[in-house]
Amino acid sequence: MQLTLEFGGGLELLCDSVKIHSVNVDLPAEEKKLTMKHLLAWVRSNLIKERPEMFMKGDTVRPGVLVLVNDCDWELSGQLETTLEDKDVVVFISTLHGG
Amino acid sequence: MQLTLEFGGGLELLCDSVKIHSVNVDLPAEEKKLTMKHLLAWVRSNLIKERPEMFMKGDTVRPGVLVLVNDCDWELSGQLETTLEDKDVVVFISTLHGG
Amino acid sequence: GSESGHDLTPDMIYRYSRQLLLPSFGVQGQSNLLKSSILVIGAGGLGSPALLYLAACGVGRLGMVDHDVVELNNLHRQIIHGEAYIGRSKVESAAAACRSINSTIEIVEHKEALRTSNALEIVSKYDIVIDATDNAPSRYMISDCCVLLGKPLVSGAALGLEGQLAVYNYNGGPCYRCLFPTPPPTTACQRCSDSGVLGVVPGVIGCLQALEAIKVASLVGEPLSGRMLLFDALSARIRIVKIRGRSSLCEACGDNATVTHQKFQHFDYEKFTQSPLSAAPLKLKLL
Amino acid sequence: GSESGHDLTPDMIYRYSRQLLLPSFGVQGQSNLLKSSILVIGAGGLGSPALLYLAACGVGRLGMVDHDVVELNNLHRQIIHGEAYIGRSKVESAAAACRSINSTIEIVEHKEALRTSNALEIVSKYDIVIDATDNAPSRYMISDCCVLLGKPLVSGAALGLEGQLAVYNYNGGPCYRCLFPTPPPTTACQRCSDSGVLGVVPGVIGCLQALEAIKVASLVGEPLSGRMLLFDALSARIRIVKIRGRSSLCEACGDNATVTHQKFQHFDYEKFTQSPLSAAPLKLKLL
Ligand SMILES: [Zn+2]
Ligand SMILES: [Zn+2]
Repeated sequence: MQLTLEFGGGLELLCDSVKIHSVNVDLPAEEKKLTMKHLLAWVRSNLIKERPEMFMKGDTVRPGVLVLVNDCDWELSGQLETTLEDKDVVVFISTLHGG
Repeated sequence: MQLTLEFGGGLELLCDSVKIHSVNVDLPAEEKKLTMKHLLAWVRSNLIKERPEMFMKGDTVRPGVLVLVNDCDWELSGQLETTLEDKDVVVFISTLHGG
Repeated sequence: GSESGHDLTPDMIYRYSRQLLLPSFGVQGQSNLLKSSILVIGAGGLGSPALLYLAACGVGRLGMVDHDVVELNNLHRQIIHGEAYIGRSKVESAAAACRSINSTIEIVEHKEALRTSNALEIVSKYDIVIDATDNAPSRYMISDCCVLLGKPLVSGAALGLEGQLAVYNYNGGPCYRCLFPTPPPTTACQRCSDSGVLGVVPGVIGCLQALEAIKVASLVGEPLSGRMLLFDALSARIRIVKIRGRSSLCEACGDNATVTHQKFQHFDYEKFTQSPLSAAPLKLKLL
Repeated sequence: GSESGHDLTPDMIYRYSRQLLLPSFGVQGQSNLLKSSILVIGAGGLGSPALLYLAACGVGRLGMVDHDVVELNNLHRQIIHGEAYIGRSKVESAAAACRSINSTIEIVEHKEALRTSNALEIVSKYDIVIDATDNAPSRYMISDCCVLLGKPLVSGAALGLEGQLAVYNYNGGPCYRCLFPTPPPTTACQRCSDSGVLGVVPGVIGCLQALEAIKVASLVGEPLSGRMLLFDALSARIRIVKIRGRSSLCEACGDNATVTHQKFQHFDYEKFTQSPLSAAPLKLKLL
């Protein structure tokens, strides 16, 4: 499944400072759909190069990270249970405090 | 065919000051596709309430109006010959000179 | 005068004429603005453009809070301050700049740090709050204070080459804690003073904060509530995304909220976020 | 000094420290900026924030062109000017403001209207041009001049509650005439002075113009070339759209371009656009 993953607010530093990743993620064995839960595990294994604790806590993202699926907060689509479709755009962004 | 039409840069004044129009445009009789040429004629008949010369000149838009189909200049998709698809977003925007 | 249906003096009509001419703003929008009061917390990178535009456009009463003094390394982004004010209070400097562009509005100087002990009293005097601070504990404290007092909050942030903007606690929308119930780990909370920022990035966000506050104050347009603006200066990309609504489980604004006036005044936001309200001095080692 | 690999003095290192700290900007970006020269045409609504941020961030030489004087009805949006400068030259006022925030850069005052007779000479002295004017003939004249001299052009516009932004004539991208080969009818060319503008709207666009100029000057990031930003303040919506590339048929930059240095100096842009270079006085009838 073709997905665009974007990292911002400093999270790109965890993946070689690259903000936009065009990726191909296979469906997990014996599953019919790809969920955010699976994608997070995939991102942690395949894209995060350092300090994974700055990206995840337990099986979800760490506090202060917003997850957007097609420009919409994943809280509105079921968080970890959100089902992804081909060509979806998923954004992971860390909230900023500077001024 | 379901389309979203947006007017900006003052062009909304020609359609009752409404910027965003969700419309249903039927395919022209004996045609298999809807082109921008057809849509312009449809807009002129159905949405433009006053001063049509501020929107069109001849069979195209007047000078100073940008046309964007799905956030892309229609010059890149064939101008009047651009074929529209269901759920496309077409923006008509007048260039501004103020400062 | 009252016989003409508005309260604008001839001087005001002349000064604000370009705004009065706007059909979607006009006399009503300007009158609302002149009757409103806005508090800007932080007279730094975000506060500089926000304060200048709010003073210029005719907000009736404009308050500013900051305890810092102007330093040379602020000037690359804090355009409200000039070299002549280095070493002097940021609030004094900002107030002088605002008065020089509009002597007809009321400008209120709060030369102190915003703390749980004074926040309720200061914020209660204004209709709308702009969070232009630079640290996590202030952001939680200001949001909680705005929820307690029912004030709309225009929150902006900028760091490096990115910026973020949202309007909280407005018209049934979420508060800052609805979005971020748990503070991020300390290591994720970088400040401009530690990590750097391109000067014009807070400039863009600060202008947009002024705009959102003007919309709320004048009752014109659709404020950025339930939405968030994400700005990436490097690639010139801006996303406006839909965020969650008010959470019934929110500690501050939910059905069983635990934040009360009483608790607020004794809450330790530095401990809660494990992060200080004031920045440590910069150690810049260049080559 | 040269042994440390950069040309920054200790004062500069301190002043620009927050920009030097940025990995994607850093010493190289700041050095490029300090060596660059930028011309801002128009010290009004767009020029105000653009000039302040360009002066603050450390552009080496900053030029400004305007022949107008400051009026009270400018002050709601032209935040670089104070009440004390009413009746005086906008360029003098803007230059004083820029010097007060950064006395270490070179500031050049061009207290005259930009015309075909002086444009080539003035523009040739700068690396990058910002169009912060308010009328159609100036926009065509400035674009043609930039094409003739090979200068990147950061073009912004604001009216009412909307704004637009693009970088022209940059890196093989289109010029203003590629997009708008034929001027619009006069009735479509409204100015802020006729139609009004909410003060902070040119504020947002002017900041973004400064940002794009900084990116071009410092060789950092992707400038907004071949793209256009469309800003709708009322609904808080921003679109960044893809626009056409350079047109081979363009009169200014195409394969058989007809605009030459010689022709430019005698071209009548007011006649071409059927619109004057200077605004007529406002007739405001309120109620
Ligand atoms: Zn809440
Ligand atoms: Zn061209």
